[in-house]
Amino acid sequence: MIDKRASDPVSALGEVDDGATVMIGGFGEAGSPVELIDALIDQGAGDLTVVSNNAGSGTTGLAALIRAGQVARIVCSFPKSSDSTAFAEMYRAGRIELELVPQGTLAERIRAGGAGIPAFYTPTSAGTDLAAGKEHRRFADRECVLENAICADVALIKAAIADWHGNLLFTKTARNFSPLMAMAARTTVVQVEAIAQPGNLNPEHVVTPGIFVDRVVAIGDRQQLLGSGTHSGGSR
Amino acid sequence: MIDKRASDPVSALGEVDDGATVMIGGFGEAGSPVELIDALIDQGAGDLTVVSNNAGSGTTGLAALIRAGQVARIVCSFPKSSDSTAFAEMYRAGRIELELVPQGTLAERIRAGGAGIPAFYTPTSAGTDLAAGKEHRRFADRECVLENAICADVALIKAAIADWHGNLLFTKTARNFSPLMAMAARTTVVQVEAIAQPGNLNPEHVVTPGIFVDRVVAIGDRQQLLGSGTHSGGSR
Amino acid sequence: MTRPRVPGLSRREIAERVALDIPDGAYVNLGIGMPEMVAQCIPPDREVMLHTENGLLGMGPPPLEGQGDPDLINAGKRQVTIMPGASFFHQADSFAMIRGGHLDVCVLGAMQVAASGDLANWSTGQPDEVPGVGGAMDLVSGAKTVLVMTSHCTHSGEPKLVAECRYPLTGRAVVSRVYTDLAVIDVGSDGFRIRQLAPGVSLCDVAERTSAPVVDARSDSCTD
Amino acid sequence: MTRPRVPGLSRREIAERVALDIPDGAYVNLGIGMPEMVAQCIPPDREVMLHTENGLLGMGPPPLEGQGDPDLINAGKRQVTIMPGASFFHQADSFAMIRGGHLDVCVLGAMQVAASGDLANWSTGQPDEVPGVGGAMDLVSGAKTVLVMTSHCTHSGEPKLVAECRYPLTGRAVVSRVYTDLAVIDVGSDGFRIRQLAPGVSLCDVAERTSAPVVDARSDSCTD
Repeated sequence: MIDKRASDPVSALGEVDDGATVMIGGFGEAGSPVELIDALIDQGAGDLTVVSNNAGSGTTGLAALIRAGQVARIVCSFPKSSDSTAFAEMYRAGRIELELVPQGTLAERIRAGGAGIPAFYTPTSAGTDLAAGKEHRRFADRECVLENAICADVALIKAAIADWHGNLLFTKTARNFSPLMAMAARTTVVQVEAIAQPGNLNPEHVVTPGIFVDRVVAIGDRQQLLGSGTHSGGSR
Repeated sequence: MIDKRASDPVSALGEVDDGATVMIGGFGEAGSPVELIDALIDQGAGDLTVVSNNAGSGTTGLAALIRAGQVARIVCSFPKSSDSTAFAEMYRAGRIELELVPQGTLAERIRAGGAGIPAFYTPTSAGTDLAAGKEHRRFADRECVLENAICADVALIKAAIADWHGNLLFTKTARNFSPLMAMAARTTVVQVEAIAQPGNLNPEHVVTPGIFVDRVVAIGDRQQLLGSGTHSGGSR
Repeated sequence: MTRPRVPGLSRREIAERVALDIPDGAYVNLGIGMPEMVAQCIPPDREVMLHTENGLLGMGPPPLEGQGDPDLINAGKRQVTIMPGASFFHQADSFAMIRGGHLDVCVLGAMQVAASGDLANWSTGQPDEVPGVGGAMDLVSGAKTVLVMTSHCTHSGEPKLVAECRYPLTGRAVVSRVYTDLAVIDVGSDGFRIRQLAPGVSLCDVAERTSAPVVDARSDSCTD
Repeated sequence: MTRPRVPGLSRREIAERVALDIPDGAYVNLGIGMPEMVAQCIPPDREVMLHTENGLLGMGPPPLEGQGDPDLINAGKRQVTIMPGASFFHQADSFAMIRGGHLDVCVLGAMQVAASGDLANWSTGQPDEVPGVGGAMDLVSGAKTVLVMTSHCTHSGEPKLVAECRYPLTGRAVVSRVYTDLAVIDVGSDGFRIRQLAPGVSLCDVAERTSAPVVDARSDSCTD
């Protein structure tokens, strides 16, 4: 029996050790797994390395996790935010370490982690400060940089709909990094709006196959299951 | 105006130079772009390098292209076939060169070509004859092999449905290599069963975005356009 | 080298024995040929998701006569069906599952297996042979556990379990366990470790048909 | 360094001039800020597909008041809409489009551009600054043509077109052409090549406000 449903965000999250590497999906607030981050704040694990495109906006989610002092290091492409000072204050106080990675390199390093590719060469950032100290090598007369895969202990992501197996559909640009992070973490936890029975998602439309997912939890009013034959996708 | 429709396979194919590298989609006969290969046989370009998972089955398609003497070299994972002798005869006669690549490495090299990644390391084939002469390097105590991207001049692929922009939907396991090859070729030509107007494919379900596609041609009885609002995917 | 045949397990019985070792909820790839038979032998109280590397997770049994779809095939290019919870994906995603360590188990056939866990199953290395590797090298380097299901000896009676593979390797030190008509055997640095014997088969029978040292490693836990 | 202001193009007029150089059928990424304005200036007889690197091809204009969707945003995190023929995809696919050379044009803002085509647009390099790079380095290394749209000088009158960038680089030798309020300028090994001057602006005006040699490269083809 394959049934990855969890009853609530805390049990979905499970154990997270101090010092763990946690990937957090979302681009800005689109696709941000706020309720799972809340569970991580409650759970209290510290000294975390967070891998995420941004470093929090507003006062909830990743901004709150940073404010709670649980994040020692962040790997991201764009930690600036017009509506949150949480990261900036910690950063300027030297209380959080930043690894700044070009957005496409970040995506590709996470994908590589999930795909068993330990490292790859890319032209992005060659000759810039962000490539300082990295191995350079020319391919077809193009200067490239060696980049290593990123893996995580846990990925926290948000999707639109899951089935019991963890097959996922996303909503519009809320998809962003989540399918990649699902692949790259030892344990992938997903918050969704609704959970369907296996067989109710069209196999052609599944974005993240269940093999990459460990636990799913429905948030909010729609915790009831979608019934048989009611759903084949995000906008049928 | 973006309209990538061609009227027939020959005009869809366009010019192919002698010595070109041609990617051909399909796994066995599932997803094989037979009518486009026929057009390539009629067109007559020779000394081709073909990149495809297999080396032809039956008497049509890639087997016929090989039999016609147009293929000088093939890059594939599994050229054996129980129902075609075209490749085997040419190979034993020393008239066709073979680069045998593990299937996953072949897929990843094609994806890398499409994604602007010139090379990557993989554990697959390390220490085997297929890695002979390739650079080896250890990552986290795992022996890996450096593999180069593969790009092509032309990709010939088959999909289920396209729109005028070249957005593509596929059918079941006929998807296989085609989305990757579409990314990795300078010119990507697609044969489909039907062509829809832009706006009639669900943007969440598109597998290959039109940016990767140059020309689409409908084959057979269903060359008429799908009308407005009639289609959101392979199995709506 | 040919020795008298011993009464061993049928192919179906080997498949049943392999299936016993595949846990509920596992994601599994079954190699082309004999390993495919494992699909039919999964105990009914276990749900196992079958992966086929040409782009499908949730593969079901062959279709009923006349109901097949040429666009729905497995890695052996045979028509299959899908199970609830299935998904389709392209080859790079399919091999991301394999290479990325997401498959729990892969069951492969073998031409030769060495006590070190080296596997040879893709080529005889003969110059006139048309070689074909498919996904075998990806599977052995990526799956969490690689099981081999094979006849203990070749048709002509040559041992397939050897001190060192003579055929070109598929992967080095990749096999965990071998299931043959004669025994269930773990690989190890001290030789092949016999975990279980088929009914009517002796340790001596196995040792005689194995061209590397065998170690008796049977214990209460051997039928795990 | 401050000099009297010269009558130049408005931001809207610069955007219109950039849009003139974007061919029908092009796949285009518009950077955050001033370049976003180009979207509204595409001539009506051209169809251009806009890419936003957070995972959408076929981006449309901002939604009508009250009709926005927080899950449908652009790289600047502003709500947008979709056009017919749009598609959604994840970040690795989005940057495969960029890095793989599939985008015809990308239009970026600049802090500094060198005559060599070097671009600096992501950081001042100040130690107390919170740096953020986003997709800028990927875009400059991947797009077939990188255009820069910028005011010719900073607010305080410092030239942005320089002999060598003082700020940390986004990429080396990546920019093809620069559009400012004063001129359309190609980069080249012999200096900045002035292709077109804004009405009422002289070559001398541009040269005075550029801290590297400028070359008069105006010709009949300069309005291409």
